Amino acid sequence: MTNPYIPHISVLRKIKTENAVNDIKTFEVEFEDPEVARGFDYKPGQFGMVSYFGAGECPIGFASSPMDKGILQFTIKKVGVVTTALHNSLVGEKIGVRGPYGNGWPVEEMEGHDVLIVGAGFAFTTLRSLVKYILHEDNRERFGDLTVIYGARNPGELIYKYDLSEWEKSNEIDLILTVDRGDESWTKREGYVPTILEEVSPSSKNAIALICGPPIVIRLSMPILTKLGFPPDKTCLSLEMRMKCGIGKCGRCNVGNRYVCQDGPVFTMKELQEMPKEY
Amino acid sequence: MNAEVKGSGPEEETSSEGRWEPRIIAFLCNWCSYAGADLAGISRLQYPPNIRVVRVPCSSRVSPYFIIKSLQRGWDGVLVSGCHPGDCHYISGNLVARRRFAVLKDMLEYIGVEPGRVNFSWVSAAEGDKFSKVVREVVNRVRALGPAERLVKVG
Amino acid sequence: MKHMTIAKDGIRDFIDRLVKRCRVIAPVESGKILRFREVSSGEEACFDFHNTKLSPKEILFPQNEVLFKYSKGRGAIEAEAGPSKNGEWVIFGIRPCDARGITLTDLFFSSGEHKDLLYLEKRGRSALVGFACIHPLNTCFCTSTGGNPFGREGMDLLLVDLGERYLVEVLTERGERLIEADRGLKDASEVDVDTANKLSRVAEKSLRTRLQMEGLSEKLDGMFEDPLWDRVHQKCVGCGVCTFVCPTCWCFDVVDEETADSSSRIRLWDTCQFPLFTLQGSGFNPRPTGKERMRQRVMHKLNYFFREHRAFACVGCGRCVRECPVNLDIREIIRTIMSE
Amino acid sequence: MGGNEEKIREVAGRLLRDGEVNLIIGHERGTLPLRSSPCFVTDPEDLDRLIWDPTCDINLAKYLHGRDERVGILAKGCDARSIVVCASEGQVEMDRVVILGLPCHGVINRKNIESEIAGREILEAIVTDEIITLKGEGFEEVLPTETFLDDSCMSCRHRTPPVYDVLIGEPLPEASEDDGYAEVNELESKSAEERWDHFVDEISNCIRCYSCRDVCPMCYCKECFVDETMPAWFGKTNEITDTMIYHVVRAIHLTGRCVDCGACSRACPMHINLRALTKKAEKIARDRFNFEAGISLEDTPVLGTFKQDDSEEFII
Repeated sequence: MTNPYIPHISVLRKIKTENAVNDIKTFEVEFEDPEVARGFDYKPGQFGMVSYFGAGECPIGFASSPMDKGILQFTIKKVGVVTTALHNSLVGEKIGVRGPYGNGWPVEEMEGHDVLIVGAGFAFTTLRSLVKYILHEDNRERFGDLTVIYGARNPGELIYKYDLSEWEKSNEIDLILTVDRGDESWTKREGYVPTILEEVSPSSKNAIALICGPPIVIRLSMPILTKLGFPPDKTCLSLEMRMKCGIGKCGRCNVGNRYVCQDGPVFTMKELQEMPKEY
Repeated sequence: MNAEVKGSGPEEETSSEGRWEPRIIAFLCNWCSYAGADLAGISRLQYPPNIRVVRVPCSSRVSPYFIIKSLQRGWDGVLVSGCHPGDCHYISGNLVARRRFAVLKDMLEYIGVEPGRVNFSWVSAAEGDKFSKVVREVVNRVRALGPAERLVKVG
Repeated sequence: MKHMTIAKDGIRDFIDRLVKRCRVIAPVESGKILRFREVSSGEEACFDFHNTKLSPKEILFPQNEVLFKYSKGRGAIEAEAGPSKNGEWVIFGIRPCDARGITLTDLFFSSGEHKDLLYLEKRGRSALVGFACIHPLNTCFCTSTGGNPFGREGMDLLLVDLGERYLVEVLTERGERLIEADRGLKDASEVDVDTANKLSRVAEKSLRTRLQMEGLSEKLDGMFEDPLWDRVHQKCVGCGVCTFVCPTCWCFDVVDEETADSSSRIRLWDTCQFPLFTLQGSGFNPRPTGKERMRQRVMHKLNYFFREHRAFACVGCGRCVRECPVNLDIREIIRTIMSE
Repeated sequence: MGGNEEKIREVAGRLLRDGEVNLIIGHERGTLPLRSSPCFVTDPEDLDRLIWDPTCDINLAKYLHGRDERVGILAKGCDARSIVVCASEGQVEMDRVVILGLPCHGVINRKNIESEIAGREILEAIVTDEIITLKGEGFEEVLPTETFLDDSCMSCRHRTPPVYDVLIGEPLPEASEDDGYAEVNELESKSAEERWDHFVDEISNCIRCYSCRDVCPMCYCKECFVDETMPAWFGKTNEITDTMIYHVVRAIHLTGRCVDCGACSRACPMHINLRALTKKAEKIARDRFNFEAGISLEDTPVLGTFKQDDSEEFII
């Protein structure tokens, strides 16, 4: 019966810059106490509260896949007080992590289905965790075809380039990359994620769609997914809200009577249609 | 950003004879007072070592928040020094600052911060000796007041 | 149900005896208002009041509270939680609406997968000794929210002012333990109990505000986009008075604070009425104006919380009505909603 | 003041019907005794909600910030002066505002009235310029309005708004010679130690609800200095130095801007006398810069400008 607000002390092992503008970095952390590390299991799509002592705490989705034992990664964009303090920190510094919180992507319901993943810009972190989870050899055959459409403003803004190049070679995954505006080195598709989604028009038969990105991408992609025949209860979305406790007590992340930190962050379109438009 | 996050108040320091030594933060305007301080150094003028200098582009760069936060963080005294009216590199920086400091000083003393905690001076680049005299006077004033308690955040 | 009586002029000695065994918290004068503070003797407590400015929520859920301390080098958590004033507490002189507010707060902080142990630990060692409301205020509407001027919910002892004596109703063993072997109390007679019941009925009838709140939550289900919210929020200036004085508001902010001698993560009262409450790092704010924030306060208390716990997060104490600087009256809002 | 209510409704009605304004901001009867509440009228039918009596103690200038409608606003002397200061700081466009000036005898201080009635609950109150009639459980009392006016009104020098478009009612002579600085002078005569103890005692009850900031027409910053996080200048706890600093810095920000309408002290739920600070800020503006806020639209904000001969006796 410990105080739920106390984080586990963790050490920053690796810090990798993910984009050209250098405001997105992936932080790999290791729990100081091996006991905690062993007991810390999470699902793709869940999040943890990351603390930089002196600056505060913020909710960050797990970017690593639960299958890579002993590796815990957060991909963080430099936006506010805590994220800026994290971006200024060095390898070896100690931070705090607590969790896992939230429901995560509906991995069980996805089994036996084809999977369509649509990601845009920086919001690809927990989707990457999901893709790596599905591609892992212990899980792959439990899922049907895996189609991933991922886009960003320009090639420099695509994150996890090392994973993307690997996935492109693999035949276990149909990866479609796009950028709003290419540059001379860019040879692949150009266009907004919703347009490319319409172009590719993946089949919705026995398929589940998972989407995460800035509000504009969501608003434009939803009608397309419906047109492609994805029913609302088979379309999942991860919401982003301001959070301070992560455990449903500080009262700020609610949409209607649902707390995004506890009942979410992943909701199906069907649930979202019944919730007030306040997200 | 991290400097701010790690920023802390002055460490306790006592002089050789174990006497309490006031810690004073001094915001010196780069064009006049900071140069005046340099001149005092070059001319080997002695003045008490109790001040820690923060160089600012102009005395009008010093906002009430700098001064009040310093007091809250435990500095025993604050000195803000700028160019004499008319010398300001930015023409009217010190003139605008003068009003701001007047209001700040009146209000802080009104709520009970002892007069002498917060001090303002004009020191030009050529006034090395005035700078050392000002510092000596401020240090004596603050030493007479003793360690700061009001507005100091503890616990 | 055991009934005792205690002489009115013996109440301060009773507190003196209690103070020897546990920490007594009672309404005391603080500036020009009454607040709950720890008292060292019965003398300090003040008993002639309708209700205190702030409910005793501020004792169990203080305005700022240390969640934990960490080392200066920022590498280790030092203390489990801030130094909690341990020992048994007696919150003396609490009104039935505030006691009911505390039971609702207990319900919230112990619900869900993650319990708030800081609050629950303090609540676990707190006894509530209440005063029944003989003269409810014009702004009180406890009966409309399921409460009562003589409500016993959450109470360990309930004192009813019979004139020169208090009837002491013992409601729990913790209440029993507070008065066991206390010579100051005598057994109550049947007459005393009847007088108290008569007073209870009189008090209940004297409540002027009768709000129809039956079906209010169901009505609010469909009213999220109703134009009423545009009208209702206009006079609200977005300050935090209504939520900070409310016994059933428990939202909080979490910040790190470092002073010369301690670094700690603390939590502070927060309110859905402030713009920062839901402002995101990207600059997007799901509740950008006063309309959404006013709607959130009303919907949470009268719909969202009700759908989860089948009780309103409002005990009808009337503080938000009395203290709002622009006289925005939640009773009017409830009447407007019910009449839509 | 009662006589003017019909005139107010008539003038406001004409402005609305002619389309000169599409919103009237005024006062309406509150739901509690002694209380009024802000009222927003767009439909001429609702005009009879408008009232005007000594309970109309809210500074309506606060509601002009960020409005894009053309507004007709009922303004007492202090409200009008607040509008002038806001306009001189670019927050209100005067061509979108019609000021309905209301000569004012002063508004009541309900906290003083309630403490006079000492614990008995007031169920009904009728307030006129002369008397306050209070009715409650088994008592009825009549109090002279004069003695229970708000402190700000006791020393008011602008009973008639200095700036207005339409004046409703006869201009009132500037009655009071008392400049209202009695309490500030008395505090100034004390030692720093006594003043510090006085303010610590007073401010320690503050619960940081910010109603003083949120009812004040001079506080319109998008992000208040207490809410800043990069850097976070001061803590947001109700620890004594954080709270003292919040109130002191807010008072500093009011120098040469505060018109002493008293709305902050009236709004404070913890009955803190905030006027002791705001009146000092006003006094500094008068003593040091010979400036009175909200008198003319051409004034430039006091701390935004300077004079060569500004006082500098405090500079070493």
